[in-house]
Amino acid sequence: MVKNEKMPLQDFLKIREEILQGWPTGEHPALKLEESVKRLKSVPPHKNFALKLRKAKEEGITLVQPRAGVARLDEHIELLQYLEKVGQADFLPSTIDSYTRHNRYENAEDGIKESEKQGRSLLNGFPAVNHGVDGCTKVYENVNVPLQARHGTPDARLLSEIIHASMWTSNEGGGISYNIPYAKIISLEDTIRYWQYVDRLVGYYYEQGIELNREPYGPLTGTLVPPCISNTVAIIESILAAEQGVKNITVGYGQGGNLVQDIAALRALEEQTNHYLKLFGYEDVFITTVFHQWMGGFPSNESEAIGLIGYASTVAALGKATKMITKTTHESQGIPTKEANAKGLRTSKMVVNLLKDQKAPDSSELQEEIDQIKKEVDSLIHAIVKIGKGDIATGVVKAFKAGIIDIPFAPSELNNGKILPARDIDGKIRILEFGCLGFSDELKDFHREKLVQRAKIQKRELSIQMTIDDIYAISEGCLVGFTKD
Amino acid sequence: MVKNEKMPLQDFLKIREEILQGWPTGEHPALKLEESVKRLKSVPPHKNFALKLRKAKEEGITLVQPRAGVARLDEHIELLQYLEKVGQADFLPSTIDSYTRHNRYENAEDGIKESEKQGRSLLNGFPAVNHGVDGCTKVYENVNVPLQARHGTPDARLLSEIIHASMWTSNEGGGISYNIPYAKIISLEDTIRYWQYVDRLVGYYYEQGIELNREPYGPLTGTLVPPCISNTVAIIESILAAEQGVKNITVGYGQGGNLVQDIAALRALEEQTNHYLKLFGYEDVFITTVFHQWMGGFPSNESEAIGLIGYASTVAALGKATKMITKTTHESQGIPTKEANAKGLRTSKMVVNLLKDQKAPDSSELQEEIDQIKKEVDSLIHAIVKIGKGDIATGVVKAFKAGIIDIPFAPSELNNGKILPARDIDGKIRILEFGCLGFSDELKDFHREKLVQRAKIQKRELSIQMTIDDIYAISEGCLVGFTKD
Amino acid sequence: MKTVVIGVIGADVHAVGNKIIDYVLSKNGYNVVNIGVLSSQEDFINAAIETDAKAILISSLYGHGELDCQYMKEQCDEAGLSDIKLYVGGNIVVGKQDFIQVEKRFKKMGFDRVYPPGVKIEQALVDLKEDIGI
Amino acid sequence: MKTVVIGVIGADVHAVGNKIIDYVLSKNGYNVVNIGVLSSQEDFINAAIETDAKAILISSLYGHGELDCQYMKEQCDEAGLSDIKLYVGGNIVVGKQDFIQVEKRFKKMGFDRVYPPGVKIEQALVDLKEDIGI
Ligand code: B12
Ligand code: B12
Repeated sequence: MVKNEKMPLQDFLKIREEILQGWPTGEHPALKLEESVKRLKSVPPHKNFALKLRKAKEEGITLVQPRAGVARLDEHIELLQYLEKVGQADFLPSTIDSYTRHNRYENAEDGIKESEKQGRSLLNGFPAVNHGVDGCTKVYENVNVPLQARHGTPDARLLSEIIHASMWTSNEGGGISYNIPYAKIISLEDTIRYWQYVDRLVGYYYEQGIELNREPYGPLTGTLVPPCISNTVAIIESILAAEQGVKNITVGYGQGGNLVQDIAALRALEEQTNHYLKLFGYEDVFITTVFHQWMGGFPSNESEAIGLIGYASTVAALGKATKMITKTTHESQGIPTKEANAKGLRTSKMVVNLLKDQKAPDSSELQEEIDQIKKEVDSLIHAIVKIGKGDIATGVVKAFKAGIIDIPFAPSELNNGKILPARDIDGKIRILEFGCLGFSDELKDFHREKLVQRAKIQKRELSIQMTIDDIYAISEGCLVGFTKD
Repeated sequence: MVKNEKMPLQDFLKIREEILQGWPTGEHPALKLEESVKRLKSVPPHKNFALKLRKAKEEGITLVQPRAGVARLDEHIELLQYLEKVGQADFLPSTIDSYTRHNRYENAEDGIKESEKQGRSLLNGFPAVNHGVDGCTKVYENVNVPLQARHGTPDARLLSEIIHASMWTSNEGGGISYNIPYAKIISLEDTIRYWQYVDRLVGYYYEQGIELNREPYGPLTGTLVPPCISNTVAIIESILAAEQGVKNITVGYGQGGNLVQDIAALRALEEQTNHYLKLFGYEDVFITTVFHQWMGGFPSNESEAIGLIGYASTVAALGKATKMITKTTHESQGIPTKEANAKGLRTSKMVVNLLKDQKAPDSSELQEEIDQIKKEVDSLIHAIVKIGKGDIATGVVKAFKAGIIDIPFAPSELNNGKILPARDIDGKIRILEFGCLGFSDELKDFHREKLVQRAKIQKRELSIQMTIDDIYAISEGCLVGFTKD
Repeated sequence: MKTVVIGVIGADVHAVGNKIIDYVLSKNGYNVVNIGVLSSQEDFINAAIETDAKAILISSLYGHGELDCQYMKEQCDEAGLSDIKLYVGGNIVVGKQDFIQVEKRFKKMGFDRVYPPGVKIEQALVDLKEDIGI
Repeated sequence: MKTVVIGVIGADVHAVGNKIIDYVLSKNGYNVVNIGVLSSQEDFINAAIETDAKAILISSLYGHGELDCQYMKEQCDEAGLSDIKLYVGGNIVVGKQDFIQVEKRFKKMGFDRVYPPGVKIEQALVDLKEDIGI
């Protein structure tokens, strides 16, 4: 059974040898550790993700980052430059294509070739492994802000080696968050191990004096995920990363829709991540937060979509998230053009800049929501630690099996899939069906009451139809769903 | 000296005769009062501004309304229909052109002719007086939501007669708010009398069983107006209107930029309008609020402009304004196309719909700001009543002369023009120079302290440069201005 | 009760729509065989043969739909499913494209019904009833 | 110290920019004669003659600028101000228009400098210094 234990350097180096053989681009002089260390040390502060985040946190501002990635190297660079210049992105991503995410590098190779032939991207992202250190370094050299790989890759070991050696200073993902929402039957033990490796690599660099940023993927399925669940996963992945020596972590949260609950979730997330890291003995980890603009189904009308983006940005700024991942008016349709992407960024940035001097005032409603989320997270983490007999890695694997932790709408068969979320009458996300979720009766009663209240006001039954209406609601222009008839 | 006294019917009818002779369109069968009463009684509830506002207030939702007006009748109807259908406007305006606002109907006539000739509008609004009851009735018949005249007309008596007889059920303006920001040397006594007439007309209709809405113009110069000043004007105009028999009033406020201050201003405005109406003996006046999206200089980048619109909509919804006046991405450039106008509406509507189940939580920061605004308004109204020896109409005329009330950046020479606003470090609008403003020393100290704090943090001097930086700030993408050097 | 096979094709893991389609079609009187996300053409065809399905409803959200759906019709024909109705919906191509063109391409590939982004399964029920009954 | 006349032309009451222009030009060493909002061509010309101004800076924000500025140059010439520099800025036409065209039209009307929306007075200082010194 996987354990939350730091990987011995020897083991790491041994696995590393294998990993680098996974694809020809794994053989590259820059992938000698002495060489990659040298390269990473040459990264100036303004291109270092970890340091730019530290600075933003100090200033109390919210920085913006888009998603973006295409198959061909030159087109990808052009795209990123456009987002930097026209979109004024503070951070740049390279969103990785779905073949690479499944380690299907040969398919990705075909995708690149076919894209070259047709002169347009046929892949839904940037195949970083195939472009290798040379390609990825070229990307790094052609932009002026820090770079991060964003993906959804259960086994991202080779990918991570390549991007860091190419001076990309941040990597998104985690053994849980890049498995359960992104895979069907990959073992959780395996993916936790894969990501322990990825974190160990970052820890190794830290030992050499290089601070890199890691970002557990917060929004999970992006669809009505109760804050306690995504926060719990983020905290556990932070602990797993910290054990491997990661010192700069950005925990994420996807907009739920209710302003107070979202700000509460962000605050609880930051506070509890810090709390649990200390509790588990990790003292000097620097924590920032990232807020994802609405991750569920978007409205198709572009004016409505940009309204949602403006609202999301307001929440991120008031909630003092250090970073915000932006969406675009094309969201409901398909991968955005660079123009649409840049526009979404500019709109978002305008709002966070306008609001940089403001934060959500303390209020009892906010405090109660923070307390509620914290209690729920405490309950889940307690249950996980208990079932893991004190080990959080073991615990989380067992907890998923037992349904103690359960992610709504996740495709993975390892997930219990019994939990059903729904909104209360204010639009806060609550839980309708708990499955085997590690909640006390008191917590369950709270959720049930809230939903009974909504059912009464809306004059309807408590049923899965509520959930379905809520899934459609935002794309139809409201928050709390209702059935028209 | 003008007094706050209900105009006797006889006087009203006598003036009316003259007024209707101001331009040939004043002679129309529908302008016989029996006839116009009949017409107004035929307006169905969904096309009655006053009633639709009552319903929205009951439901606790925020409705949206654009600004719009062009010279030619058919084009104007097409424009409004587009805004209703594509823009999903809840209320429609007819923004009146600048010649009509200055009663220069001959210039307006030329403008219409020239516009017909060139096939495009050369006027900056709809010349309702020239189009007369027939034209305005045609507008009414071709839309399905309530109509309102929006203008900036010191003497709007003929205009008001024509629009109400054409079944437009709301009229914006007031003797102060449509003088000081919109004229240079027109006597305040005169404009208060003109607007007493306009209100008396609405009062007359009420006596006949017809409820019309009136909306004092809230934002004044739209530029760093401290909430206490615009709220005071709105309250006074409400009292003046109520005295003439107006029963359905929408008090307005233009977005200042700081979320807490804006919500506080909306709350204080509604509470104090109700309070003072009762205090002055007007018992059964129904009050709603309107929030104007940012009325100052807009950013020229369209993505930034729409971000500002999204943020403004969030504030309106959280502040539970009953209505919101929307802006467009063309704002900094010129009068918007119908497409840009409709897009601004849709974005705004998306946000207020999303947020309809939410409101700003009570917090001490919010409560303190509400209390502060109320204290300031009390102080101003007290000074006005005092100098007017109990009469609010006399008082306000004298107060302007004495500078007890002073509107920043107003063009009118009747305005003292000594007050200088500036933002504090949170972006709340405070006052730097008071001139002769009717503030106690305690109030002044509060403002000064706030600005000294900003000066310290920004390491700069307290000076008019602060004000200038703040005027430019939002169009440059931040709230609290700073000088780059 | 008519049987339909539903699932998400290729390396695609978008599960939300799939779960809703399952629920809505079941509620509306169909026997739904849901093969879930990350399903290959073979998975669809095998499920259809085993359950004597009258229609296959393919979802593709992640952008590679055009590649993943190639030769699906031919594979069906070969497997003896030449009468089965073939539907596809979701975000079936990369990026925002003119749907008239997209529909043409997929119809040419042998799909009977092709749906643009944002068409909810509730709206497709009418077509399904028309094509295979209940 | 060079004198310049500033003001807002026509039935236009936009006062904010005007007050800032006054402040900024004064601070930068000009003798500013501000005739304020709602000013006619005659107001500008009379003020310029009386004060021996070297430039007239017309603001127009409300959209009727093109109408209000017609024949301004001719009026200046007639009044013996043929050497005076004529500037115009603000939102000088109705709606969002291609500025190249707008500039052409105003130049043809005899204006020396024409500014698009959003050009702050601070940015125009260089031109003024070049044209009339300080
Ligand atoms: C939620 C979401 C996710 C979640 C999915 C969680 C999960 N496991 O389910 C997460 C965050 C994990 C995710 C990941 C990715 N996503 Co995604 N995702 C979305 C999003 C926002 C909503 C999808 C959704 O759940 N909608 C709600 C459900 C109810 O609607 P639906 O899925 O459209 O299904 C309904 C209808 O379409 C219809 N329907 C569907 N199929 C069929 C079939 C037939 C026959 C019929 C009749 C009807 C029908 O009926 C359904 C029910 O009413 C969409 C964009 C959007 N729509 O706003 C992007 C989107 C689908 N994702 C996209 C992409 C690219 C990705 C990623 C590759 C990378 C990335 N950018 O992160 C990865 C893909 C991983 C993989 N290998 O598949 C793109 C696809 C681009 C394209 N086609 O050009 C989209 C369009 C976003 C975008 N504009 O870029 N995503
Ligand atoms: C505030 C404002 C108002 C306030 C004005 C208060 C007051 N009395 O000053 C109020 C609300 C009362 C108002 C009323 C109206 N307004 Co107005 N208003 C604005 C707004 C939002 C900002 C103007 C402003 O103060 N900017 C800040 C200052 C500092 O900038 P500025 O004025 O542009 O001036 C700077 C530069 O342009 C430049 N500059 C200006 N002149 C010159 C000249 C020279 C030679 C040079 C070198 C430089 C220069 O330097 C200045 C300082 O840096 C603008 C739109 C915008 N820009 O966002 C609309 C705008 C100007 N208004 C407009 C209109 C139509 C009106 C109304 C007719 C009707 C209405 N829609 O309500 C009435 C007009 C009344 C009248 N008769 O004039 C339109 C004009 C449309 C067009 N040209 O196509 C605009 C563009 C809005 C829009 N898109 O519809 N308005």
